[in-house]
Amino acid sequence: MPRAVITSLEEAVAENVRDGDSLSLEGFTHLIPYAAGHEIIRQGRKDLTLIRMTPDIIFDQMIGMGCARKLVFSWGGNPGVGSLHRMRDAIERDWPLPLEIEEHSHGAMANAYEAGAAGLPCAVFRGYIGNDLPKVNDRIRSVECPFTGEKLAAIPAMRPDVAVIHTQKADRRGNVLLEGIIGVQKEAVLAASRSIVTVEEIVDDLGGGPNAVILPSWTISAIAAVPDGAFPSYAHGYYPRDNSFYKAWDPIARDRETFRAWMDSHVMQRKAGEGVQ
Amino acid sequence: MPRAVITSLEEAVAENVRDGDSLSLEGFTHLIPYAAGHEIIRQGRKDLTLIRMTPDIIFDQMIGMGCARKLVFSWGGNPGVGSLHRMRDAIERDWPLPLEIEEHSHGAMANAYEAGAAGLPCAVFRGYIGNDLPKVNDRIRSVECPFTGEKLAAIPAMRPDVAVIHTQKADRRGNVLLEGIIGVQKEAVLAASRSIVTVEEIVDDLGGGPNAVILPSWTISAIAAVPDGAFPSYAHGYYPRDNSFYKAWDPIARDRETFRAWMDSHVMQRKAGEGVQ
Amino acid sequence: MSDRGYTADEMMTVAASRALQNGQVCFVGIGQPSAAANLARQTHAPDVVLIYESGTLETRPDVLPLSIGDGELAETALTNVSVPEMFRYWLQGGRIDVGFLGAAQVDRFGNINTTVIGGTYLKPKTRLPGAGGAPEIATSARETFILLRQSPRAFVEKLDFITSLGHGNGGNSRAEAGARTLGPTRLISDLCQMAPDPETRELIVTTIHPGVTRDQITAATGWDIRFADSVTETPVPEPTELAVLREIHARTARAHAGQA
Amino acid sequence: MSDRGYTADEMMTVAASRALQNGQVCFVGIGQPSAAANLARQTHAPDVVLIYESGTLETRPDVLPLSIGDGELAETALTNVSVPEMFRYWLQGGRIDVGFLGAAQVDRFGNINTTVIGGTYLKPKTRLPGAGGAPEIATSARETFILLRQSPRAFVEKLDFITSLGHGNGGNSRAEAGARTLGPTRLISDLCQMAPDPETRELIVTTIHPGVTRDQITAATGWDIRFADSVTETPVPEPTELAVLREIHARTARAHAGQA
Repeated sequence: MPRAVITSLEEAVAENVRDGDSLSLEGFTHLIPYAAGHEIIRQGRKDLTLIRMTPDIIFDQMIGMGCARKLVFSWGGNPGVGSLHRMRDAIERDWPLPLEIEEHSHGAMANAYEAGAAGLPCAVFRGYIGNDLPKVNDRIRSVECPFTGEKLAAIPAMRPDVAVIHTQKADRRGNVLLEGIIGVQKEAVLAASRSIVTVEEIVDDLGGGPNAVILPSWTISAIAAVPDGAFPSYAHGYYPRDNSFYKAWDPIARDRETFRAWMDSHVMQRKAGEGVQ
Repeated sequence: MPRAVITSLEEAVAENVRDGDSLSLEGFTHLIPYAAGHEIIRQGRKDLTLIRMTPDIIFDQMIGMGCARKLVFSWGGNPGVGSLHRMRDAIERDWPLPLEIEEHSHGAMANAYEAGAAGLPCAVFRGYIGNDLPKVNDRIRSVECPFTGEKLAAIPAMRPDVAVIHTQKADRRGNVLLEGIIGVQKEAVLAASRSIVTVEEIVDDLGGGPNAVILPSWTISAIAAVPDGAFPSYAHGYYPRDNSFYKAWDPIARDRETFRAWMDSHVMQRKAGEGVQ
Repeated sequence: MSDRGYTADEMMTVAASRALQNGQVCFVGIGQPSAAANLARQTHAPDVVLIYESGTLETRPDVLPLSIGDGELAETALTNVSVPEMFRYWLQGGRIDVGFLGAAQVDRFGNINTTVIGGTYLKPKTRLPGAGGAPEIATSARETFILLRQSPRAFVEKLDFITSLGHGNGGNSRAEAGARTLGPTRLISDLCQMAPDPETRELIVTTIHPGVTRDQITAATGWDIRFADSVTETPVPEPTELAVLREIHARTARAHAGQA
Repeated sequence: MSDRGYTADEMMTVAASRALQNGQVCFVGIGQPSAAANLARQTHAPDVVLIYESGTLETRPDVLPLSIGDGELAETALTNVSVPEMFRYWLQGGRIDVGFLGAAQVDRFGNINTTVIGGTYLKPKTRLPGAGGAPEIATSARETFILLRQSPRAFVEKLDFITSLGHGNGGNSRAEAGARTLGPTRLISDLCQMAPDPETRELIVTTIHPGVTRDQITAATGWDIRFADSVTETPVPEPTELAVLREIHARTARAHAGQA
């Protein structure tokens, strides 16, 4: 297995993200790969299937900038604040483009990533009991336990073309450490055909304990050092979540013009990794 | 959920292990709960279904002392040394009692514990392809992926009555830390109805990192401090594996009389936690 | 704040807090469930175990999280596990005693909608955030408590979409759908508390918050709400409960303001 | 030791070591596979990644493990994962390039028995340790190498039990059984190396170790063994390879003796 290439964020995105890809950006509140998402917007990627359990501002921005054809998700909101206005505008009014959705529960998506990492064709779990989601999503099916006869939910394993995550550290060989709230990032990388990891810093020694959450170099395509690459989400041990940014996003995203102007000055006219602050 | 009771090894076994129970003792080379196994022998438990991926000397001893009715396993040998003579004597010549076996692969048992911890009725995985194990074990069945049509192996989830493990530390509230080779111990405890954890020591602060392998107090029935409780296997950070013991066991176990004499002097005439050295 | 010395929201949070018993393992959401669970932990239930779906096990936050994965939750947790492990071993594994659920809409059987309102599913009038962890919390936690401010728009005769199963169509229909747990055993609003009728499983009013009238409750409910034979008054918040709750909110406001 | 300056076991270990390429991810068993893989790592393949089924990822042991979960493996590993994760994410997940397999018996198609010999399954003449990780290594690793000392008792016409699938009944039968990987691409014994015929998938001799005759190989094989059209001599072990291998064994002996 080839080891990760340590490179720049521009190159990592240019080499690994293609128009039409299915693309998973994960991070459960913590370590959301904002800088990488912005670079994907800047490079003008189109027709993407965006996959994320909790699409938040980064997906609101990618959808609003016209990168997405389809969204796979399980909870789409601005946590503690309200709606994602760009996501809603796309679903409710096709702006800037129509957005197909594939909607799940968290339990289902977590299981689907796990099954993807485990090389299985589908995830089997106890879920989707008595609700309407299977009526609107034909990728929710069932299998019968051959011992008890219980009907269990089944959905296809998540196998994105590309997974993008942000973590605290990589070492110079390209091994990556995650700690704190680890979400489904390890599974997303293992489930994907290609992967990009942005990190706060590249160090000589990762310093994790004997059972630290580590992705070996040979499971990753490209690594780029991008300090503050998760801002306005947070990186445990580096910087806190900027809750005020999440609150400030609401009025920016409500209006198409305000949104486009903000993206132009804070993302499009900046360089990779420069941040939006 | 009730929290763990911190008690003596005698009481922990007396309260939680009953004749006829299915009983999982796990530990993959590392942290094998020898002292607890010896106490179960001393308390004269009978008719047990013993479950362990790698039955080694501790199960050889329990089988040879007549505790077991059935063995569920995936690799039964003395690692790097040879056969388990007491296990073979029971299977091949019904001594001291006939021993029913349910045989799996490691992959299957690991998945079955995982499914047990996950509350599922069965484990689904890609395994048992083209071999004879399904012909001799009717608990190996299959399900069809409802998306690809692939035939996947299924076996019942492991749900032992009792799980017994040994770890490095518990804190005074009864939370337990494991590190180093962690095997399937966490899954075994979560899959079981009751559980006993012996530990090298009880400390004020477990000292694990943010993602340490920890079993919360309310997932465990009883905890007992048993220093050297994994001897002759090892406890990462405490003492190494006594490879010479494993080699010395071979001639002891070859002969029924020698075996019984050794067990009498090293186990039966000693007290809980006193060790066999 | 009313002239009673506490707000309707405070009454609601305190009632929810009291419903948690010491030692229970509770799956918490952000917002009011988080306030209620942490109030319980800091008053009558010091050993209540709080779990957030981001993977934080047995967490003791000093300030309430704005999101489900705030750093405060990870730093005060006994340990953190992956999200797949959280949903497989801890929720589906049957280790949760109580799950808190919020909603945009609830019906008389405690079924919940957090998906879409109006229009069609594909072209809704209002697109809500969606399911999150709720569908599996609703069926895997031993029981659930629903927390929701009462209004005819929220307490509806018929849901636009069933995101999470409550008591289905009532009677035995929840179990027939395959659920093995109790479902909603309690609904706590800003006006009253409800519990399912033992036979029909319809939510009926069991306690009314001080100062609230039956007419107010009826007017705020989109279905023909029923009252239990022996409705009591919800005990008023104790001064200690209010003091602790307000201190939690004050600490939270200071902490979040500091992150500007 | 023969008068060639190395033993047949050393030739076998060196040949297995050379079969590993730098950068490959290798699932290692105890005994000779461990010696071969660590010899490769300390000679031509410094970046070979060694994984043991106990959960140790990318381990660099100084001494060979007596068991699959020795402390040395955990202490020198990049990290340790649980056994369920090892079998799900790393083996079944398709991350293993090469799996080493030992055996009690092998047949002409590289199928393996490590379960029972003689008698019946329930009352065998000899009860072997059983499957361990082999059945899933055999079908999930991209390819497997079989290491086994050659004798008519081990290289048999018909297995008493198929524990791990090789090329089935030959031809396309492995794929038809549902396996998606290459299976045994190489068998390394103390006498020779074999590889499957591209069409029939029967194992045929491709290189013969120095000093070994075709008759010796035929006599040590329980089936009518075939030789490739262009059989070559296995290159002799280099002095460096022998020096490194012997140093590994010496270190191992010292370390294990020290634990008495």
